[in-house]
Amino acid sequence: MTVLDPPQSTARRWLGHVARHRVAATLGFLVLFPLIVPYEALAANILVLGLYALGFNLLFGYTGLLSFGHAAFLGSGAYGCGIALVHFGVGWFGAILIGTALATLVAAVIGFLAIRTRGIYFAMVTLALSMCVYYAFYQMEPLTGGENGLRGVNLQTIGVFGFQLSFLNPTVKYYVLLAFVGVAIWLFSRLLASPFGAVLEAVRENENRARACGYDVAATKLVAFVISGAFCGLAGALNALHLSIVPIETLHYTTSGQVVMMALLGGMGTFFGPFVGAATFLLLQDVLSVLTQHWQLYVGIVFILFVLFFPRGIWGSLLDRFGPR
Amino acid sequence: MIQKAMPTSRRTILKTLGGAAAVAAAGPSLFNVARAQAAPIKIGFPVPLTGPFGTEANDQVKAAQIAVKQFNDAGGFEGRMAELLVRDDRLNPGEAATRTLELIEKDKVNFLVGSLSAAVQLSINNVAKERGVIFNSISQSDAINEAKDWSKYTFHEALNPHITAGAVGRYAFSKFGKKVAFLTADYAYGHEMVRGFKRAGEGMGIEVLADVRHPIGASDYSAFLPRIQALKPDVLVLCNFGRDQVVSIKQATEFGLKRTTKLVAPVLLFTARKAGGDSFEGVVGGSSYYWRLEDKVASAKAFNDAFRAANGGAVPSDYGALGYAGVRSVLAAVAAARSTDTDRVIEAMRALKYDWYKGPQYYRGCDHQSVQSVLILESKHKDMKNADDVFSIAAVEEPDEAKLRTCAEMGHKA
Amino acid sequence: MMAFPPELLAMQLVTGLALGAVYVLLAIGLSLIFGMLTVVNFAHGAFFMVGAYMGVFLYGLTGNFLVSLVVVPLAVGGIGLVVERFLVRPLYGRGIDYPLLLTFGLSYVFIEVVRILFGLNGLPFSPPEMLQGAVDIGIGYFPLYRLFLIAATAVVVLALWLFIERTAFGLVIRAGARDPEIVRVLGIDVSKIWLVVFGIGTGIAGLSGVLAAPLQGVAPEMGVPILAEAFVVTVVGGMGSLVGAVIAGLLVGVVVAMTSLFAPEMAKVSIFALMALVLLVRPRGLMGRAGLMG
Amino acid sequence: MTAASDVILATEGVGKNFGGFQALRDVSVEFRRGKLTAIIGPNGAGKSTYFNVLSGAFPPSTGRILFEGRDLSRARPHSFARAGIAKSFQITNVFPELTAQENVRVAIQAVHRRFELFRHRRAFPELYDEADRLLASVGLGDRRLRRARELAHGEQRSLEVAMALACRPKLLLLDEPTAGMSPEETREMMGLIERLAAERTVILVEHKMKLVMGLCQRLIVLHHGELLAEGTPDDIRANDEVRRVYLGQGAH
Repeated sequence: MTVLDPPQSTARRWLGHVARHRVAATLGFLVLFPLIVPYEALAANILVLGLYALGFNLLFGYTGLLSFGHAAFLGSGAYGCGIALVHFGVGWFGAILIGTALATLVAAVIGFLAIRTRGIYFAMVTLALSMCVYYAFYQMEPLTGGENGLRGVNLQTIGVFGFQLSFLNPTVKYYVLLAFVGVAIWLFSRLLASPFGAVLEAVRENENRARACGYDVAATKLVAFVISGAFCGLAGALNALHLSIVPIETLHYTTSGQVVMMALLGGMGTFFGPFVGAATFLLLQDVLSVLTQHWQLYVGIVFILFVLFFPRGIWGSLLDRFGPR
Repeated sequence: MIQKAMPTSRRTILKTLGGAAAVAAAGPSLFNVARAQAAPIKIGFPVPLTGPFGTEANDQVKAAQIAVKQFNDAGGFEGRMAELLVRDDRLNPGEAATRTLELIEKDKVNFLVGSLSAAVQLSINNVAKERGVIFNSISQSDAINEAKDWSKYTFHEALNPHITAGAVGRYAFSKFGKKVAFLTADYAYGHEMVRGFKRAGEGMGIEVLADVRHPIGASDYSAFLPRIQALKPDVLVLCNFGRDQVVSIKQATEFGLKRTTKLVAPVLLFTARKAGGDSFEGVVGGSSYYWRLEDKVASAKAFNDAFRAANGGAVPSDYGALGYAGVRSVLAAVAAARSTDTDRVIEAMRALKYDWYKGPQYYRGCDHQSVQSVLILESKHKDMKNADDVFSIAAVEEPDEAKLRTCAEMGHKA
Repeated sequence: MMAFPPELLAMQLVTGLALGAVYVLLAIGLSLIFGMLTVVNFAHGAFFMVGAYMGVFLYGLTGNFLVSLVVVPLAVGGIGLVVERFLVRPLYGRGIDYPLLLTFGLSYVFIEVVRILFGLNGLPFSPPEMLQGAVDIGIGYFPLYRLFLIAATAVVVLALWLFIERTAFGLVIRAGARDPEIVRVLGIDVSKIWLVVFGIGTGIAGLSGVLAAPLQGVAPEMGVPILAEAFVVTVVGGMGSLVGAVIAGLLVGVVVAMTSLFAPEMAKVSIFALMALVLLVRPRGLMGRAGLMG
Repeated sequence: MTAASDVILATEGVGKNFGGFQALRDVSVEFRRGKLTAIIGPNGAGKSTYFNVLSGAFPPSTGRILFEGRDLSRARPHSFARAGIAKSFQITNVFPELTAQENVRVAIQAVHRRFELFRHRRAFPELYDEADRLLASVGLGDRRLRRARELAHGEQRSLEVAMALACRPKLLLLDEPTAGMSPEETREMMGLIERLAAERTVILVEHKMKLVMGLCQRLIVLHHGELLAEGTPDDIRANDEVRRVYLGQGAH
């Protein structure tokens, strides 16, 4: 199996190492991340939305399905977690599980209905169904707070293995969130490397061929959709704890659009792309909106330039340039 | 027909933002150690600079700057100058929560003033109260004052839907008729306004013909209008806000509703009126402030003059005035308490009796709602002194705690 | 459910058709561009908004609404040509994702440029004097301008239909929509056709902006919510089908109008529910399988 | 009359409608186990439609498909593969971004039906070994770590065959396996088909009649969506109707 590698540039060799130890590399980076970001809350946002983009990328980048409805999973994860905590007094860990489970359930229902449409129609059905979820939560005001959003997802301290940690301390909060994101990243990496990950790529590459090989393409897509929803739901649950509120905007289709943009910006179908995209997107917004009111102008121009000159996204372009072959 | 875009002096804001960025870049700890002696009093000011309420938010910033400048010109507090840290909340509660975390955790602000929408206000409040930071809200919703969300750190400078709707209802139902229809934005703020009107109308024998709920942010209202038109109400109350209000008033006019029906809105925004143009003619509504109040009230004149001087003759909007009052109250409390300690400032704010820009005001003890007058305005398009002279003040309802929802109704014990 | 008099139901129907007219115009442009170029134009709402602002600006200069109606589609279409030639063209053959990101970024730029030029606050705008007021249409008073809107939409749709059915260029468009290869084989420069189609699509978006301005005034954000609705209409009709866009536009307008009467708070979700329903029954929209005009 | 076990695949009165267009009408054929059968016919005869019905891509509008006596008329496409029917396509159909090895390995994995979410695919080395063996058997042993899109056209067709074989099919369906190939590549492919047919049942669709005459044991001739003739190459050569149809077409 060992093929002698041709001599490689330093950058290429370095990227090769990163690709081989992708989980360790991501985690190492994320551990140091708060040091280079202006403030912890933003770092935590990037962490959580990076996980959201990661989950989305399973479907978009690895299975080749463009969904415009992923806000439904981020949102139901956030609301599930928040409602469990606020209205039912569930502990924080249980609330995270409940949020993730709710998102998985919503993903199963939407996936079941949407999976038989294709291409742009698939994107639009997921959009439509996610908007129905939006209105359902919007109307359940006693539980969700309606337009005002859910407040009071407040954790002063959390108990971890008998230790009481202050969740109000931004550094502690970041690393608690990172623990969950870290596990998710590891699971995600295993999933991609598994035989099932190979089927996903096969479906993305050539649906008909995969079917001719004997794979149940519809079932494969559905499973990918549900798993993707579960990752996004976990991101939502963590977001609820991080912000201590759940805005109804979490469920809006603009939140679905945001994740598409993050994935494309970072590089779809690459392991690091979603985090790179989330970080770029959020940092750009954060820094520019302090410097100028017209930050959207610059964000828009950056998007256009990227599409024209770095179409494979930031990480994808780096891989093209220096990546291991 | 076409009005020129409002001349906004963007430079001032950019300067403010630039200043904030410079502070941000310096890093909090470094900054504090180096100049501990003269550490500024920092006020975080998250408002929706971009998005549909950008005009209002810009005005809030400009007016808040005046409060800061006046405080600093008077020597600050024991040599400590006030400083405004403006952040764009983008009208998004998630962004607002993040920005509030930034202001508290990184910039170590002493106080928070700001917000415009109800959801953003609640989000800032939730983050601030957990961390024991005073938040003086200038959003026009008072969900924040209900016991569920309120904390001792929570203050509400603006009017609330109950009190404005009540004042407008008492005025309109007695003057224009008792048969009433509502067109209401379907969210808590809209529902609260309807409740305020109905409460005001109870003793007056009004008959509610319909309460049509429209989705917030609808781009067209024509589909709701034929039914209302067919009912021929004396008064149509539009319980919505911002662009919803501009478009629904415009389209109600277009359908010819004004021939038989008086259009009433609980809150008439100066900015929305200017964006809405002639279609607002004859519409009656409430407001916390209108610049022509200067004809009667000395503090209004003083505030307007300061604003005009700083902004090339422009007059402040209602939201601008709130930004001014919100910041000024906090700074006045610091001066009164002779401290920036949170608990002492809270005590000082609770004890304030103030008249910054519209006559006497004070914060109610149980929920920190600012008790204040309500202006009843009527839109005009004749006899205008200048392009900013868009309303006439039809009546002023003086501050009266009895017109508020009671403390018990808000869920408070006392 | 409440019972309403028949005149009110009829009135609601007419209201729905007027609502649908704007949807039809937007959806035609979207559908044309998608059908020919497989570009999902996320900047369509921004072109709509730019058209509205341009219309208001020109009216302020000339005082003649007709000038706006004629000049704006040409000007916005011109912007469309530039966008296609220099921004979209390099992306052909790379899937739908890239044009999507590009046009999304473009919409940010358009909105922000308008904010810089015309301010953050919206501008008021009313129908021209002769189209103001309401007229009795037998079932009640209805705004004259909305009747004009229905008529104007009918004229645009008819003109476009004649253009595509009766001109040599239209023939090429029809052929190209079915199979771009055929056009290439015929020795016609496909890129020129795509350029023109993008120009026509965005021009119609600009025109619908001018037509919508008197209904709601103008604001930099006005194109954002309507873009989502226009996409719904396009997809319900079947992407790439002009007939589908017309039918779906009117259908969505009427559905919104009827929901507004019977369950007003559901008016906005109703169109998404409709789309979900249509796509679950017909996964490619109402007219998705047929050719461009069929 | 052939024994039931001798028939691997049969269609009974199969028809296929597209909208109003009748692409196939009442086609009843029995395919014999272990034989190499070709489906031929002029352009528009319905060959491709018939192939797609046999491979499960299109469900028939009327009639039944029986595979080893089992009715697959209403089965979903991937069940055909699971039952043991493998196919290659008329246009090259591989996973372009995956390596040749991974292309074949994925195909093998489908047979093993491992629904493993969290174990590494390298934990199943036997699949890699089998993939390498298959690649070697179609002459791609030294190209296995290349991405499929980097392979030459003929190599891609060979890769497809390897993928079809990976399913360990009882029946192999090939749709115009030599389409677009150079004469050299065509010769190699015919040789490969001959070797494959020695071990299993093969049905192929072919446009060029000359190619299959020497190769096949049985021929099915379609014309205008109907079965025109059936038999050994000699039978077909002697059939007047077939001659008329093909001569009417000209060239072949």
